[in-house]
Amino acid sequence: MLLLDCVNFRYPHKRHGNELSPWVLKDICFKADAGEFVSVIGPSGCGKSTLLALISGLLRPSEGRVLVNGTEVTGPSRTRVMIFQGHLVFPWKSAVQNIEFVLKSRGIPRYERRDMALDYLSKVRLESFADAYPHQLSGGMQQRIGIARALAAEPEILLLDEPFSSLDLVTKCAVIDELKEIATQMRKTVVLVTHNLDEAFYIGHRVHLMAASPGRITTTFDLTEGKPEQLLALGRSREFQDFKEQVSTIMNGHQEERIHP
Amino acid sequence: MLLLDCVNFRYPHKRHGNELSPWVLKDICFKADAGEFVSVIGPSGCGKSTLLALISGLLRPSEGRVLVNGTEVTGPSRTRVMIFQGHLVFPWKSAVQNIEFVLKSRGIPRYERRDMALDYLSKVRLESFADAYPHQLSGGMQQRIGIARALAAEPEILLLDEPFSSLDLVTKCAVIDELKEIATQMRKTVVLVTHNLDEAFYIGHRVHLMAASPGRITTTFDLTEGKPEQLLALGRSREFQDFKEQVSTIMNGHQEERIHP
Amino acid sequence: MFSPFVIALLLWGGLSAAGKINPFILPPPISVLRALVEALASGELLQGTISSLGRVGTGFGISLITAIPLGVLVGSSPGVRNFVAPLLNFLRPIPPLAWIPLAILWFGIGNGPSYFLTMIASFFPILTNTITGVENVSKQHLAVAHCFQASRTSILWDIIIPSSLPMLISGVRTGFGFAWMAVVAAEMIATRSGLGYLIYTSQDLLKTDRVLVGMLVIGLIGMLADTLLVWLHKRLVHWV
Amino acid sequence: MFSPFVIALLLWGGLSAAGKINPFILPPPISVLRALVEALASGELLQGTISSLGRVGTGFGISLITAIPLGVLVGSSPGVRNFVAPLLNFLRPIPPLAWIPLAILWFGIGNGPSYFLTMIASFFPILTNTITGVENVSKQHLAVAHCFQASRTSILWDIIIPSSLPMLISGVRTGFGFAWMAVVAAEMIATRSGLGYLIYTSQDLLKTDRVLVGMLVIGLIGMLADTLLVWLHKRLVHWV
Amino acid sequence: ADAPTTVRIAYPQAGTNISAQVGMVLEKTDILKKNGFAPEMFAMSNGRDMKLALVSDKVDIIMTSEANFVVLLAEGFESYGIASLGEGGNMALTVKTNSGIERPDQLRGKTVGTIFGTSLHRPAIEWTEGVTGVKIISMPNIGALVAALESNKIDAAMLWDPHLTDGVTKGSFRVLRQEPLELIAISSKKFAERNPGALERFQKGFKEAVFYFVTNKQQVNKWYSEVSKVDYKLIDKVSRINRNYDKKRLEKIDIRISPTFIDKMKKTGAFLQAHKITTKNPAIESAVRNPK
Ligand SMILES: Nc1ncnc2c1ncn2[C@@H]1O[C@H](COP(=O)(O)OP(=O)(O)OP(=O)(O)O)[C@@H](O)[C@H]1O
Ligand SMILES: Nc1ncnc2c1ncn2[C@@H]1O[C@H](COP(=O)(O)OP(=O)(O)OP(=O)(O)O)[C@@H](O)[C@H]1O
Ligand SMILES: [Mg+2]
Ligand SMILES: [Mg+2]
Repeated sequence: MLLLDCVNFRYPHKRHGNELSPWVLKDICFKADAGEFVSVIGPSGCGKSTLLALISGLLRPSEGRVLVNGTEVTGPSRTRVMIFQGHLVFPWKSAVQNIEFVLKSRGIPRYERRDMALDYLSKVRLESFADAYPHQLSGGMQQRIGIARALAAEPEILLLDEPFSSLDLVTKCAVIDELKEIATQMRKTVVLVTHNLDEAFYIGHRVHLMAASPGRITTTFDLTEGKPEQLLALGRSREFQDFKEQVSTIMNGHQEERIHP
Repeated sequence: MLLLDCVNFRYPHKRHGNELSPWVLKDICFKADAGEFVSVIGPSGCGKSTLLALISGLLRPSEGRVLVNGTEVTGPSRTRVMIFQGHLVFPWKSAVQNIEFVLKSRGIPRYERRDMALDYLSKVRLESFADAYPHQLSGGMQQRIGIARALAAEPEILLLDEPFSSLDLVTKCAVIDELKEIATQMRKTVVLVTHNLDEAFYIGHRVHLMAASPGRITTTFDLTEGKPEQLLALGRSREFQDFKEQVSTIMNGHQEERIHP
Repeated sequence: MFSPFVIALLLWGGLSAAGKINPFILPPPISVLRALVEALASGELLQGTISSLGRVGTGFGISLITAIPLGVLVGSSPGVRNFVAPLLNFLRPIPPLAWIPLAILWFGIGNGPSYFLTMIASFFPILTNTITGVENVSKQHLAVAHCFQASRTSILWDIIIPSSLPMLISGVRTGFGFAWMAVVAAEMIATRSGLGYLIYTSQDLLKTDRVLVGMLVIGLIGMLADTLLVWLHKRLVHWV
Repeated sequence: MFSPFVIALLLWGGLSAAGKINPFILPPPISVLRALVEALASGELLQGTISSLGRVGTGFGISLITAIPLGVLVGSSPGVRNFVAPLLNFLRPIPPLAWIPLAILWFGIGNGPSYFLTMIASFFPILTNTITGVENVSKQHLAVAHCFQASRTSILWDIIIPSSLPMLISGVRTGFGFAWMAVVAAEMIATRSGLGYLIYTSQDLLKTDRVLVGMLVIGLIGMLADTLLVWLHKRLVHWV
Repeated sequence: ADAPTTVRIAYPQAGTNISAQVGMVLEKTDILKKNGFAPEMFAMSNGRDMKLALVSDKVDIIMTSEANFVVLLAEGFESYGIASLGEGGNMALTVKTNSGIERPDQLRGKTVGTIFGTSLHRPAIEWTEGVTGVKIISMPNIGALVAALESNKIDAAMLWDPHLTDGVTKGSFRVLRQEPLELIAISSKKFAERNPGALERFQKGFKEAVFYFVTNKQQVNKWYSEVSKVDYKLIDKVSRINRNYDKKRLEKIDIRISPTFIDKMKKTGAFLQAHKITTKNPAIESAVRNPK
């Protein structure tokens, strides 16, 4: 179980003298059980990636705590793994080597790695590009390596930072369904950051809407009902239309608030 | 006027001996007048980014020609400018310096640059982060620097490679409206590559749908009618629903075709 | 911060006192200190340091203003590389000693050969690193610059130099070290001042304490210069 | 590809024939050729090359296996850096000549000091570049590795080494050049073979043609090694 | 009066007695000026660089030890021996005081250090000729030689003054065999041809300089001591071996290259050739231009 207990965060200042940097996240509290999927949406720069970095342990909260199954997160762990915004695949490793790297960390013996890695690549439909290097691949393909790499870690908590932003609809649907299936079967907790309301709605059991400066959660939607079976069918869902309109009204409100506080 | 005259393209092979690399683009023909907006959609890896690189002049067609106002494109030019997938802002330059770099290329004198650059940054709502370096900014903020940078070149043809993929709905709407206004006023040609059907539909006068292996245009939608005034209102548009369903049917068809040819 | 020095000093002092170190080869710290005080008092050390600094500074300065532009040129143009690289690779390992006759012929005796030899010594690390740095500039960033039709000078100053800065500074650090190494060989040729002069004459005259004084000052200058360059690196390459 | 050599050769030959070059300093190509043939025929050149190769190879090899690990350690741990960097920066500019007595004390006479001096000369370029390379590994890629809880060895081999490879190889190229430079100083110590020995004895005896033969062979070996390293670089760093 | 003749003179700045002092006299007094010269003095470090400067025509006259003259002639550089400075001290085959070795022939199977290419080269080989298994090795400089001897890496070393006398006085080294090191002034033939009559004038001035030196010993030795940091008393002690050191009158100063000196150089020439160190055994006698 993942629990954020009133987390505040500011980046340590580097350059502007002793003036303190502003709060990037303020009073973030939420929890997610095993098997639960949480979506996070919010304006660009509101602190979503920072939030995921806090959960992953790559950053430590300035105040408050991040707890996983009751113990405080003090550093990164393979049980909480991230799909990074901007992919961050290793350019010196081929697609399959990028995955093998993770398998090695998991202690999988060398001779098993390639086959396993190919298996993960096939989940994102990249098996035929296994030996291509990232610079020979398209943006979406690189992003899919990032997805396969995270899956290969077999984490308990999957942190997804805009993981489908460079994927076309069809590929995305396939990858999302794959992901949902794995996560549901293994009772993984998923935290998804996205700008795409379709994705947020379709995947999240709960959707947190954030506002910026400081980054905070303003509204939470509970969405356990009224979901279509397919992402593509979302357009016909009444609930989704409601959700969408609510979200845009609130976000526009935040926006106004910033301009005329 | 932009004209692609039966363009074929393959990447020069580097590593696999003398075996020829596969065709990435095959028989690409289309044209766009000044002031016209063209959207390109298609599966990940089908060659959309490659297509834009060909138009920009960063790549040269293996066969066929790219013509702008009747003269062949033989290299990059400030009149055809790209917003790159993956942003590619210069990490060693602050937001405003990234823009100033382009202004310098345009020959704007030094003392005018900062003010002009701030102006472009304000179009993407980043004026308050002018002196921040990319590594201090969020993904969406970096993407917006990329957009401002392209606008600063004041090109005739704007090539946009998934330019809004990391932006939230509200920011995106604002930026798109800004962009549309500038482009319409100055009669710029816009070629937009995106995976987001909303964007493709809302912006494009025409939408080209591509298929992969080899990358080719399979369907073209003409969309000069039935567009709502606002991106957010798209959900209520009958035409958009039709478009969306058509696209997914066709794309699914392509997909099937690849699996059972 | 200076603990390895403290350890070395204690070891040296202790072993010397115990008579375990031959004073001809490594005199005890106290006699080095005495030699240092004497050399300081007579003004000889200060003057020697200034002379050597002048020679190293000139040679190293010439290196900087020739190796960096040449490196950028070679690194960014395969044509130039294919033309000059073999020659440069040929010249790189030629030892300073082998250059001495040509240095005398071309630059006479006096400071000329010193400038030349310190220059030669610092030239290649700077050159090699600059070339590698320039060759490794991100192709994608270059594509962006071309897309915006940036001028050649702008590409140089706004893309190539900042991208290759870490490598460049690393080369400069190594180069500066080698310029000091070379100054001893250089100051054998018809000079009568400088730390190199101090070292090799003292060695010839078996004044090992004075040799160590010279080494000490050279080491300190090297450390100082390096601190400066590291600081510069931190200032200039703040984005990583 | 070899055109600068051709130009240099023509210039040299032409000026020599016209009597414009002092033959004691730069004898005409033909006498260098004659000296080369003689040195080849007597077997002296081959044997000298082998001796020097052995010395340079050993010293340079020791450098490689010490400087790279040390560089990685210093570059990745600020604690280690703060501890050893001052000492390293202090030692970097100390000239080989100043090391000679200590080299004799520690390594006796024979090949020991040669290994030590060629090692010292190639150590610092490799070290400095390795440190800089490691320090400049992308923080983001490291974050990814930490996120996946990669082991320290995996981070080393899968992230740090590939990322810093261009800088590392650049340092190795410079270091190899300097190892050859140092071999002349090194072969003054109690050896009677080697290209350095050939150069400095011939220089004392004003046999400049033989000096040039030595330089030629050293230059060629340097070129060859560099070609190899560039090829290696291209093979290993294929992703940029 | 005629314009003064420019003459460029190189002398060893430290490490070689007599040459250094006479060089400093030439530099600091107006003796050469009075003889119609405009001198430029270059204090250089070793014989190799002085030879290089001479053959590059950067200097006209060098003051060095006999072996360098032989090498210059052997390699065909046209030059004249124009004056002898007399003995610059001794060179000696030495061992550590506590070594059991008493005579050179006990060096069987031992290692002897010298410096190839200098005047220490020939005696090292000559004095151990016939000793079986003796190994002669070269070192870069005296500092290295002493370091090797002191740390017992070699069994014997060729040393010259002032370290020789210094070490013997201090009780560190013991001499097995020694002979004086003789110093010579060499002029390039070019200089002589460019300036007819200049050699004679130079020789006259040179003699006066030696005289100045030996009659102002204290002052000159102090100059040298300041530059070299060698103890003044040691310099005086080592210099005493020089034949001119106690002369009181100018006419008694002897700067002629004596037949014995010529013989010694001939021997060196033959020796170097015999050991394939040089290719030619040069004609020494015809290259000597003694003062009239
Ligand atoms: N430098 C390269 N060398 C070889 N092949 C390449 C290179 N760059 C791209 N490709 C190949 O060309 C094809 C098209 O790539 P491109 O980047 O144009 O796709 P895309 O349509 O933009 O995809 P995405 O939506 O994922 O960005 C891909 O299959 C890719 O593997
Ligand atoms: N290393 C850093 N140092 C200082 N400030 C930073 C740093 N990284 C991010 N920030 C700031 O923190 C805020 C939140 O950044 P974050 O990347 O978490 O946003 P985000 O919600 O992920 O945005 P996006 O949707 O654009 O990716 C931004 O205002 C950004 O300027
Ligand atoms: Mg983000
Ligand atoms: Mg693309």
